[in-house]
Amino acid sequence: MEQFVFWCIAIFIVLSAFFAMIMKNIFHCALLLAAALFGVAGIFVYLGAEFLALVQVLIYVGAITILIIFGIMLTHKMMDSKIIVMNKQVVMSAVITGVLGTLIILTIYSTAHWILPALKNSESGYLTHSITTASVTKNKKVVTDVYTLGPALINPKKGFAFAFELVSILLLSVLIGATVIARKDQEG
Amino acid sequence: MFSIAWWIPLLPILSFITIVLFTKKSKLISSGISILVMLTCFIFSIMIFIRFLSLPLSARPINFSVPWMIISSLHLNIGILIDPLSINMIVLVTFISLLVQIYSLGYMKNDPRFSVYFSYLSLFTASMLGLVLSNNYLQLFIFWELVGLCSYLLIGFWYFKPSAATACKKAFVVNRIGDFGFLMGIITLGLTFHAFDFQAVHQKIALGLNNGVGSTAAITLIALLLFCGAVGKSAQFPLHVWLPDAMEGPTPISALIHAATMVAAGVFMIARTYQVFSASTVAMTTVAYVGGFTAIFAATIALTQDDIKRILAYSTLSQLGYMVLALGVGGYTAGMFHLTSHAFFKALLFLGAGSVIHSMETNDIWKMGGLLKKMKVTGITFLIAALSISGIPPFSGFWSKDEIFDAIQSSHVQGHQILLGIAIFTAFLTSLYMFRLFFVVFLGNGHHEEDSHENHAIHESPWTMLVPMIILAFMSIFFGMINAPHLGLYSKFIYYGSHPQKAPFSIKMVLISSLVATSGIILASLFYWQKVFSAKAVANAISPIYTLLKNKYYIDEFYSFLAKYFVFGLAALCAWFDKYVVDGGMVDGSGKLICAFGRGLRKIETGKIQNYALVIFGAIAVIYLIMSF
Amino acid sequence: MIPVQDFLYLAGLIFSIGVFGVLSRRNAISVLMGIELMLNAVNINLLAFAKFWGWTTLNGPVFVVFIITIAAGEAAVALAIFISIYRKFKDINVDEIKYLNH
Amino acid sequence: MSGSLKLLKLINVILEHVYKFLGLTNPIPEVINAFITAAISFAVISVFVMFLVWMERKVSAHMQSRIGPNRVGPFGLLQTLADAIKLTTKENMEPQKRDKIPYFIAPIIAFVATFMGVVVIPLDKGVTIQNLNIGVLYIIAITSFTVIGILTAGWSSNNKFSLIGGFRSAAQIISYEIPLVLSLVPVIMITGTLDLQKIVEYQAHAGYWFVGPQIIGFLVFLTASTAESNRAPFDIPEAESELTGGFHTEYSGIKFAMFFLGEYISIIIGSSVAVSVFLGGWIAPAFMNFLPVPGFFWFVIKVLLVIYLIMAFRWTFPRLRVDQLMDFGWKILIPIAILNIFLTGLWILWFSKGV
Repeated sequence: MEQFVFWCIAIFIVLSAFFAMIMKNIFHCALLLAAALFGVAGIFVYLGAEFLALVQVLIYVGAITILIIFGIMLTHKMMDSKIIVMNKQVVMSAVITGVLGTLIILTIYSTAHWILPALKNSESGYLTHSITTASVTKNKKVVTDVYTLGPALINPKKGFAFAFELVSILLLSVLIGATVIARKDQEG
Repeated sequence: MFSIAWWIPLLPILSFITIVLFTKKSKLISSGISILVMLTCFIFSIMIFIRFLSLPLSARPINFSVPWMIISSLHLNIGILIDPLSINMIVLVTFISLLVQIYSLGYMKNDPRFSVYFSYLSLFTASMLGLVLSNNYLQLFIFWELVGLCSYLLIGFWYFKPSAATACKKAFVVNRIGDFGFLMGIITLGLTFHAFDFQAVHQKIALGLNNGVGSTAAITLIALLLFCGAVGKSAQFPLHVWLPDAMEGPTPISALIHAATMVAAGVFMIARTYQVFSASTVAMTTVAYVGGFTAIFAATIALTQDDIKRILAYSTLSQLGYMVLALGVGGYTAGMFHLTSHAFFKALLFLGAGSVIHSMETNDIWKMGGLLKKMKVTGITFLIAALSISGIPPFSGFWSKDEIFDAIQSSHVQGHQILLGIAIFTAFLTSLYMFRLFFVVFLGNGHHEEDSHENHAIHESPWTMLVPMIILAFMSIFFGMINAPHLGLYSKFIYYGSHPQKAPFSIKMVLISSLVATSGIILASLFYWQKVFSAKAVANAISPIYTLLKNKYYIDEFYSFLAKYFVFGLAALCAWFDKYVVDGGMVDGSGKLICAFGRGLRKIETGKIQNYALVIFGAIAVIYLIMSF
Repeated sequence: MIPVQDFLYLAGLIFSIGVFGVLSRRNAISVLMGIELMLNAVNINLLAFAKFWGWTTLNGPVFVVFIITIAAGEAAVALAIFISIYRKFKDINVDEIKYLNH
Repeated sequence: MSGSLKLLKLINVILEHVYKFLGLTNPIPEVINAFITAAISFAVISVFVMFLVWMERKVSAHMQSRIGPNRVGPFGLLQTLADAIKLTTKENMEPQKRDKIPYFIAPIIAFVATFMGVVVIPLDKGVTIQNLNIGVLYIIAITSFTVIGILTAGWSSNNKFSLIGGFRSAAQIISYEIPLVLSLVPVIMITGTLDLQKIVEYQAHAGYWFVGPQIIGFLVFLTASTAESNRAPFDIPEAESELTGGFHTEYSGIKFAMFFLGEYISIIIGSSVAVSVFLGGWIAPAFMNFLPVPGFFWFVIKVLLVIYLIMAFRWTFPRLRVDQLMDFGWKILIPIAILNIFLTGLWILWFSKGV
């Protein structure tokens, strides 16, 4: 049952994403993208990261998609779906993407048998030592909780405080930069 | 107390900056600053001089040195060396400069670039003082070039005159030839001795001569290269051509730079680096012969010139030849003594000439005549200077020239008898051309018509011009006596080696030189005053020689020829090489090669980001494929 | 329990679709969408591996947080640029905007 | 155990019997359970919305010294029902050049997104349709979907008024989402949880409501949630005088009803969150502790009070201009909310030194 629902969601995501990449009407593409991203949030729930699932919904679906729709509306006329949407290298890129995707799937398939058990068995094994741990916790199920994720983000010793500050500066500069770029030039 | 020596070059530099930046508008303030600074420097120099006399011999010389830059093992310093030689020079330079600046107040009164003129004078004086106070070769060279620059600026002061513009360029270029040798010499010296300080280098030379470290050949090479600089700056024979042309500058400049101070820098440099020269017999001999040749060569040209300043310029050449000759034969004291006394009477001669030019507004001696009546002070001071340069006792020129004769007499240079003959004959020529000038200008009736000078009646110059001349006349009479036999104050002050060395004084030499000088005067009076003989007749009789002399031995023409066919030919060859091989083959060729590559590579630079992304992902796929097998 | 490779297959597929979009779409906004898909695939991978490490480390989720943040910033700047390009060229087709120094 | 909880339990027990009768076993009952719960919630909410519509008309009538609906049923209570029947039976008019699929799904998205927020509202102690430990974030995240519905509606109607309305609405909702979240942050900082149940319990435990210490947060939240649901004075997106009906100009019949329903549900959710977070949720006021009524009752009373307040806004304040609206959100509400967070942080540090 669990797996069935998972694959339903997965197929939903893949189809949405695929049609988002090939549809002619870009507005439909954006809606399909939103659907795909929402589905990914569902996958996050399956992965046990409810908090991140909600963040995904809030930011990707609630913000980025809307931003994209805004962009579409500001740069397109309504209902102009008669244009060519693919460039000249579409066949070539399809081939390359196909090869790449096949290779990825083959790699996963061929390595799954021996690397994944190793991962499973290494919960307390040697592999953990080679990893810089943000915040190791004995309780396996608390990761989605903001109590563990928050300190992991801002803990200056074991966490990612520096990256966190860097990202805040990045966001500030994005805020200012986007405003400056998108503002109409004050001619005169 | 001696540290005030730092201020001696610094003050004129400050005065230069002040005039250029702030007080250019006001003639009064600019000249006032400049003259006051010069007076201060003169007083400082005298103070240093007096204080130095009281120093014990063991405490001399005084050397201030501060590090300038350190390049690995090479320590370059900047500093001040106070020894009798430099004291002699700073007193002389500040004194002449002071007088010339006072004189210029009158002479340049109506010039629109009056302030600029004084700023240049300040800069020149600063450079000259820096030069004579240098304690190492590099600093010497830097100030040497600065002096050259000032000379360029001042010769070309009236740059709107084409002749002045040409003359300053000529002076600059000719000096560069000498300076090239000089710089080569300094570099060779640095490579040989790994030091630039005078004292360090000279000690090493002294040690090297004893231990056989520095080879004689190397020292000879260095000395000859250094001498190139002196040849350029002091206008010795092959590079003398710039000095007569330099007379296009204002006359006080000629007095200060091209008679008394700057041209003496070459002589000073030989004296300063005397340890190098005296370590090489070949170099000394070369110096002596070049000096002797220049002396007689210039004197013969001076006989036939018409331009009052040019006559004086060739006279300067001749006298510089004397000094170099004296140094070449080992007469260190004689050379410097003649330099100093010559500075006084030659400056006086130029100032007198300036005074005459100021009132006559011409340089041609044949347009002058009988000026003694109208310009008594000028005439008498000029006469004093002429007597002094001719070597009539007891004027100072007599003493210094006699010193040189004695030095040649007692030297060990090969063929010093010939040199002595040249020197004595030059002394005769000196008095001949000098009194030719004097008689024509001051006593002859001249060819000018009184009417043509109604507008500016010939008048005596203002007191600002006369006072310096009178002071210099005084010096021309009495300065030589300080080194009279049995007195010898100068010889006790400036000497080379460990103890004063003075050539033996010989009555025979005195008699000969006096006789020669007097006969020159008499001959000149017969030709140009009493008109017993006709100069023209003589000239016609020896027409080829006269023409040769009149045209200055065609040296300028020879140089033009050289420049035209040799230098320009070489330049054309180089230009061809540069144009077709360097530019065409290498520069353009490499460019064309790159362009061709670019044209080829441009095909894959579509500017479409997705093309690039396609290539990137394609490459990833290919690498992936390769890695998986 | 869903095996980890299922998540990886899904992520690989989404990633490939994103790459295809980036490579073949003319419209700049579509290209941006492709990039978002690729980032999401990465997020899934990170979380999948984090889960199958048994949540012994929080590196995965933390990276996901950063990626989402940066994706948001990237989208904002990209759309600002698209809008200003559109004002200039009246077009945001990637293959026609070759020169940005007009 | 309060009455309403018993009611829910009872529903569950009945459902279990039904499943047994049908011969169904796990896990299907969970799914069906979810559907049935949703259906019941939908029914309850719909009735509640009808009541709210009636209430709004009464309130506005009262504020304008009118009588309001009074013909259908007692006090006109059934007026809304009549309107609803009219709406659902109306002919479904659609623009010819609409974008078919988006036009169809837009109201569904808008409605469903809002309706999903109902899931985590704490009606009483332990009584929530599905309690999540990140409930507050859930509500915020889910309701942000509404914007997509609105934008889709505006775009697919192929009408420039709709498009501008959709634009304005989206801009407004996105802008006011920030102060909305920021105003909730101080409470989360104090309680240390995102769970709405726990937030209410914290208030019960502490003995005070957060409206006291967090009065700034409450006011900001109230303003922002009013703007979130496009209510006057923030109803720029559907400013009749400028844009006729805004993004739902081209919608009629049942589709219009869904937008309408969505708007009222968003009011309900906003008020519920305000009540849970700032007004103590199901906790009885201190002076009425003795009354033997379930917490559910107090919750509804408080929600109605807040809704009344929001309705009163509509007839009190003039509508803002679009630039004033944006300025108000970005230049006043957000700085105030950030300042509030900062002060609360200082306050927490002061009272728990060395955390």
